Amino acid sequence: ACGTKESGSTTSSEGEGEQKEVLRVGMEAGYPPFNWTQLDDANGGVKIEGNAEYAGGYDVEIAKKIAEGLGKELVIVKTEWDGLVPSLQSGKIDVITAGMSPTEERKESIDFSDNYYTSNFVMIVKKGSKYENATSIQDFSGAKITGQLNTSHYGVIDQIEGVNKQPASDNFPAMRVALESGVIDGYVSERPEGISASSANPNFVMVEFTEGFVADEEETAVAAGLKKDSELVDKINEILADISEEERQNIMDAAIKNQPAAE
Amino acid sequence: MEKVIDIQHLRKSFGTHEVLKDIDFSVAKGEVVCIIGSSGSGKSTLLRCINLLERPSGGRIIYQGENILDAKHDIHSYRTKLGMVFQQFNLFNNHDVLSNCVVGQVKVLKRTKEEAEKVAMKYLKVVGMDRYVNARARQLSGGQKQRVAIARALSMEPDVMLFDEPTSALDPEMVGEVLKVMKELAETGLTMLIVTHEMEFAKEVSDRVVFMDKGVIAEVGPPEQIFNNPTQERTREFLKRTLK
Amino acid sequence: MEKVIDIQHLRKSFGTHEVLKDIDFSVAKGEVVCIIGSSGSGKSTLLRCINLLERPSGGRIIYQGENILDAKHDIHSYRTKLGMVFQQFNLFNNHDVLSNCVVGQVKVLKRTKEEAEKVAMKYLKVVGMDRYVNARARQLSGGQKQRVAIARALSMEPDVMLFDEPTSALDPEMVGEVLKVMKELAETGLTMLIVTHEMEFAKEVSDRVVFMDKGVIAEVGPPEQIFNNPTQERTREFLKRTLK
Amino acid sequence: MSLEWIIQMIINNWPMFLRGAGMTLLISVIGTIIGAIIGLLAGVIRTIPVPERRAKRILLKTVNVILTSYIEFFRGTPMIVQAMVIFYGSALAFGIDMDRTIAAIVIVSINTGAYMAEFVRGGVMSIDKGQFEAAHAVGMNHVQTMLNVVLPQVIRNILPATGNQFIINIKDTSVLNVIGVTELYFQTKTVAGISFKYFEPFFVACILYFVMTFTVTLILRYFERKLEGPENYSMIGQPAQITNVANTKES
Amino acid sequence: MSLEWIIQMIINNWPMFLRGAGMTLLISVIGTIIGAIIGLLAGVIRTIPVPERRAKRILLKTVNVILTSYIEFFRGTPMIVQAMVIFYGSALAFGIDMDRTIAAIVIVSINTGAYMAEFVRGGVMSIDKGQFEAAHAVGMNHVQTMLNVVLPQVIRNILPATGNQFIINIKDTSVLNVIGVTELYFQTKTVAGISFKYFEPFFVACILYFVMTFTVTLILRYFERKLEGPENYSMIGQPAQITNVANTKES
Ligand SMILES: Nc1ncnc2c1ncn2[C@@H]1O[C@H](COP(=O)(O)OP(=O)(O)OP(=O)(O)O)[C@@H](O)[C@H]1O
Ligand SMILES: Nc1ncnc2c1ncn2[C@@H]1O[C@H](COP(=O)(O)OP(=O)(O)OP(=O)(O)O)[C@@H](O)[C@H]1O
Ligand SMILES: [Mg+2]
Ligand SMILES: [Mg+2]
Repeated sequence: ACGTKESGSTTSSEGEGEQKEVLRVGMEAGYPPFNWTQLDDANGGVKIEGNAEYAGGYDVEIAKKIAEGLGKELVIVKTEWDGLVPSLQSGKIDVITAGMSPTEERKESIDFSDNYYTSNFVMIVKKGSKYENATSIQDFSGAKITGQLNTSHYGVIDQIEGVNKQPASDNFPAMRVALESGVIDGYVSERPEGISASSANPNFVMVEFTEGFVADEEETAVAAGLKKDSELVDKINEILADISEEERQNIMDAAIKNQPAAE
Repeated sequence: MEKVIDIQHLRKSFGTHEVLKDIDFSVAKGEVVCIIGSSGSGKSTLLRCINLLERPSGGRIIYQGENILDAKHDIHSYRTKLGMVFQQFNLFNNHDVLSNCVVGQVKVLKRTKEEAEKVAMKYLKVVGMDRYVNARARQLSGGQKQRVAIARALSMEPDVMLFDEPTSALDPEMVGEVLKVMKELAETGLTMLIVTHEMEFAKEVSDRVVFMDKGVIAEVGPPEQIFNNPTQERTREFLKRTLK
Repeated sequence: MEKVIDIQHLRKSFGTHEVLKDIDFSVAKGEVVCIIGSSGSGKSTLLRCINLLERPSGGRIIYQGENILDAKHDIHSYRTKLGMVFQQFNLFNNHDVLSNCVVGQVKVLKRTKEEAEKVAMKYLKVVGMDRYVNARARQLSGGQKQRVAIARALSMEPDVMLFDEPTSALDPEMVGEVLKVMKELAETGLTMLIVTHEMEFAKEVSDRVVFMDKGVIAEVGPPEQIFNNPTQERTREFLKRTLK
Repeated sequence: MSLEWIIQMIINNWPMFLRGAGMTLLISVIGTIIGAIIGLLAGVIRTIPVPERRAKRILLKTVNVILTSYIEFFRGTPMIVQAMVIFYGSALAFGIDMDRTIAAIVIVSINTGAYMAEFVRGGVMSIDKGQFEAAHAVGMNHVQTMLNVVLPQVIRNILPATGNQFIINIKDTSVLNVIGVTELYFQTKTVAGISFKYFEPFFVACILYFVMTFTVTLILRYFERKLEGPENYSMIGQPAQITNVANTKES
Repeated sequence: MSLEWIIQMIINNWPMFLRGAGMTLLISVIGTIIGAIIGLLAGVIRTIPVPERRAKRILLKTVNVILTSYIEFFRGTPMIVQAMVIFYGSALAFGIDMDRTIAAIVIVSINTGAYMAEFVRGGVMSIDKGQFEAAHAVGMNHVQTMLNVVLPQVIRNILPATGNQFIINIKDTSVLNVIGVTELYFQTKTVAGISFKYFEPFFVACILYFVMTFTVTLILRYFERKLEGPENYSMIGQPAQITNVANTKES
C-alpha cells in the first residue's frame, strides 16, 4: 500500500514534465555498481518515485549531475529492464541511465548521449576452476558459457571457438546461481559488475583477458538513453563532457566501495 | 363457464420422440382437474408445457384469452399466476424451509419480508412443516420435502396450481390432510390441475378427470364416468389393474 | 427361523434430533417386511442405517451372525449382498439406463460385460424399461426413473432388498406389475424390507408389517393384525385416516 | 545458504520486503474481488436463455460476442504484454497518464474477470436443472434466478477455484514490475541483484508468499464451511402436532 | 508500429518464433495432462471418508497432510523460484544434471497438479450426495465410486477450469527461461532485444499465444459438448408393451 499517493501526485504533471523542473530517470536499481536500491539516502542516494527506498550507484551519480546541469529536480523511476524503453518512448521517463550500451539496434528506437563510461568484457568463473587463470578467450573453448539476454555480452561469446554456448539468462542473479551450481562454467560480463560480483561472492573470480573479445566501443560503453529527437541530447552531452575521465573513475570506485553487498 | 387455460393442438417432441400429440382441452375457473395415466404417458410434460418450462413444439396455450406462446407475452408475470409443485420437489438448496417459501414472494411479488414470512408460516402450518423452518432440503425426509414444496407454491397465492404427484411421498394420514387443504382451496376459487396416481384421491378431489395414454388424451369426464363407466377400452384396461 | 438381519437397540441422532430411538427387530430369510408410518418417522433413516449409508449412533446390526458395525467388517462386500432402491432414485447421471444396471455388476461383482448386460436386460424387461436402454436419467419421467432404480438394484442379485417407497412414482397398473415381481422374488427366497405408503400394497405383499412412529417401532405384526386389529391406539389412529 | 546471512539480510532489508508484500496484497486482493464480480456478471449474462424476440436476440448475441472476445483475448495473451500496452500504450497513443498502482489493479481485475467467467460457467453447469426450473416456476426472471438461487450455490462450489485464482494473482503481480510497480518479487530481485545472492532473498520471499497464500487458503476454507450451513437444524416450538387446516384457518 | 517491419521481422525470425511456440506447446500440453492426473488422484485420496480402524486412520491422516502440504507449498511459492531450486539446486546439492525440458515439464506438472487438486475438490463438492450413496449401495468402494460415478461428472464440470489452467500453463512457461528453456516468450524477448523494438515482436507473440489458447478453448468446448451426451435418446425395439414378468421368466 506504500507510496501510491506520492506516485499519483508526481506523475500527474506528466506531459509538461519539463516545465515542472523534474527530470525523470529510469533504471532497474538492481545492477550494482551501476545502480542499486538502498533503504536510506546514505552515500548520496536518491529517492525512488512512488516508493520508500532510495537508489544509489554510478548511474545515479551521473543522473544527479545531468539533473543539476539541466537545473531540474532528479526523480528516479525504478522499472524492470524490459520496461525501460517503452517507458521512455511513452514519456513516462525522460532519460535512461541504466548501464545501457548504445548499440546500433537500440539506436533505431531511441537516441543516446555520448558515453559516460567505458569498460571491457570480462569472464566470471568459479574460484578454483581450471579457467581461473585463463588469459585468452580461446582458453574457454569447450566451456559452458552464457551471458545476459539482449546484451552484447551474449553476442560476443561466439568469438570463442568451440565454445558450448548456453541459453541466455535474463538476469544476473540467475546466472550467478547457474555458475555457483556448476550448470555453467562462466558468464560474460563487464569489469564493474565483475569486480562487484567477485568481491561480494568469494567463490567467484573475475578473469580479465590479454587477448579479449573484439567489440565495438559502443558495446562496452554506457550512455544515457533519450527519446528520439530529444532536445536534451546536446545539453546532456555538454554536461557529460565536463566530467573528466579521472572523475568518472573516482565515481566508479566509490560506487564499487559503497554498493550494499560490499559492506 | 370461463376458461382459465385453453390448450389447443399442443404438441411436444424430444428429438424424434413425440411425447405430446395434439392435446386439446381447457380448464374452467375454480375447476379441479386430475390427470391420470401410465408412467411416461406425458403427464409431467403437459404440466411443464403449461408452465413453459418446456417449449411446446406446436399448438397454442391460451391463458385468460391470451396466447402465452406469443413472443410478446411476458412469461415471468404469467408464471407468477401459476403455482407449481414438482414431482422431484426441487427445493432451493441454498435456502432453509422458511426461506424457500419466502424468497419468491419477496423477490417476485415484492412483498415485505414480514408479510411474506407470515404467509409462508400460514401454509407451512397447513402442511405441518412449521416446526422445521430452519431445516435445509438435504435434512428433510421425502414427505417433508414434498410438503414444503406444496407450501412454497401456495405461498405465492397463484390463480392456478399445477401439482405433479403432490402426494407421492406422503403417508395416508398426510394425504388425507392435503386432500382437505385442496378441497378448501377449491372453495376459494383456486383452479387446480393435479397429476396423480392415487385413484382414490382423484375420485375425491376432482371435478373432471383426464386420462392420458401415450401422449394423447384418451378420455375426459367427471370422476364417476372415468372410474365407474369409462367409455374407452384403454381406460378400462388401465383402471382394471388398479389394486382393488 | 434363520435371522438374516437382526437389529438391536439401534439409535440414530442428527445433532440433538433423535430420529431413531432404540429400534429392535429382525427379519428372517425370505421374509417380506413392510415398514409403514407417518412422514418423518424415521423409515428411510432406518433403511439407510441398515445399509450403513448413515452411521448409527448406537446399537448393533447383526447380518448373518456378524455385527456389521464392527470396525473389522468389510462394508463393501456386505453392501453387495444388500440391494437398495432409493426414495429419490439416485440414478447415475453419467450413465445411460443400461449402463446404470451394468456398472455395479461389472465393477463390483466382476461379471463380464456380456453377462452383466444380459442380467440387466432381464430386469429392465421386468419393469418395462428395456426400450429405454439408451436414455439418460434426465430424459426419463419419474416413474421411468423409479423402474430403472428397481432394475438396477435387482441386477445385483442381492440376498436382501431394501425398497424405499418403490412405487411412489408409479401408476396403479405399474404398481400391480411391481407387486407381481416382488411376489415372485419372494418365492425365490429373497428377503425384502419395503418402506411404503400404499397400504393395499403392504397388505398384499408382506409377511409382516412394522408400524413406525416418531423414531420407535410402535407395532409389529402380520398384515391382518395391523390392518384389521391393530393393538396400538396410534396405529389405529394412523390407519383410520387412510382414504377408504 | 547461511542462516546468519539470511537473518542479517532480513534485518537490513525488511522494509523493502514488507512494502513489496503490502503492494502485492493490495493489488491482488482488490484485483481478485473486482475480477470475481466481473466473472459473476459475465456468468449471469452468458447464461441468459435465447430470447424469443428478434431485436433482443440480436442484442444478446452481440453482448455475448463481446464478452467471449473479452474472455478469450485477456486469457489468451500474456499479462506482461497487456500491462505494457495498457500502461505505455495509452500514454503513447492518447497521452493518458495512469497511476501505476491503479493500472496494475485494472490489469489484474480484467484478467481475473476473464478467468472467473469460465469458473462461473463451469459452476452454473454443475447446478441441478431443477433449481432453475423451480425458480422460474415462482416467476423469477433470469437475473433473479441467478442471484437468489443459482449463484449462491455456484459460489460455494467455485470457492476452491477462486482461491487458486487469488493465489495466482498474488504471484502474477510480479510481471507488473515492467510498469514500475515495485511489488514483492521485484523487491526480491533487487535484493538478489545487489547482494549477489539468489537463494537467500528468494527463500525469504517464498516464505512471505507462502504466508500470504496460506492465509488466503485458511480464510476461504472458513467461508466454505460457513456457506455449507449448519449440519443440523433445530426444531421450533412444541413436539410435532400436525395442524388441522381448520385450526389454521381460524387463527 | 509499422506493418512492413513486422512482416520483415516475421520473415527473418519465423523459425525462432515457431520453435519457441513448439516448445511452449510441448511443455504445457504434457504438463497439463500429467497435472490433471495428479489433481484427480489427489482429489480421490482427499475425499476418502475417515476409516474406522485406527491404523488406517493414521495412515490416511498422514497421506492427507502430505498432500495438503504439497498443494499449499507448490501453489504458494512462485514457479520461477521452484524452477531455480529444482534445476540449479539439484545440480548444486547432488551434482545432478537434469535435461532442461524434462525439468520444465516436471515443474509445470507438479504446479498444475496442485491447482487441479483444488478444482477437483470443488467439483466433487458440487456432486449430489445421492450419487455417492447410490454407488456405495451397489457395493462400490471409494475408488470405484470416484472412478465410475463421481469423477466422470466432475470432469465435465471442471473442464472450463482445466481450460483456464492450460492457458495459464501456456503463458507461465515463460518463467522457465531462468533455467534456459527457450520457449516462445524467451524467443520473443530475444527478437525484441536484437531489434530493440518491443511492441512489434510482442504483437507477433501475442498472436501466436492467442492462436494456441484459442485452439485449446475450441477443443475443450468440443469435449464439453461430447461429455454432455446426446440430447435425446432413441428407443429400441417395437412400441412399448409392458412385458409380463411371467413372459420374461420363460425366455
Ligand atoms: N428431456 C427429455 N428428453 C427426452 N425425452 C424426455 C425428456 N423428458 C421427458 N422425456 C420423455 O417423455 C415421455 C413423457 O415423460 P413425462 O415425464 O411427461 O411422463 P409422465 O407421464 O409424467 O410419467 P410419470 O408418471 O412416470 O412421471 C417419457 O417417455 C420420457 O422419457
Ligand atoms: N441429514 C439429516 N440431518 C438432519 N436431520 C435429518 C437428516 N436426515 C433426516 N433427518 C430428519 O430425520 C427425520 C426422519 O427422516 P426420514 O427420512 O427417516 O423419514 P421417513 O420416515 O423416511 O419420512 P418420509 O415418509 O417422509 O420419507 C426427519 O425429521 C428428518 O428431518
Ligand atoms: Mg411425471
Ligand atoms: Mg423416507
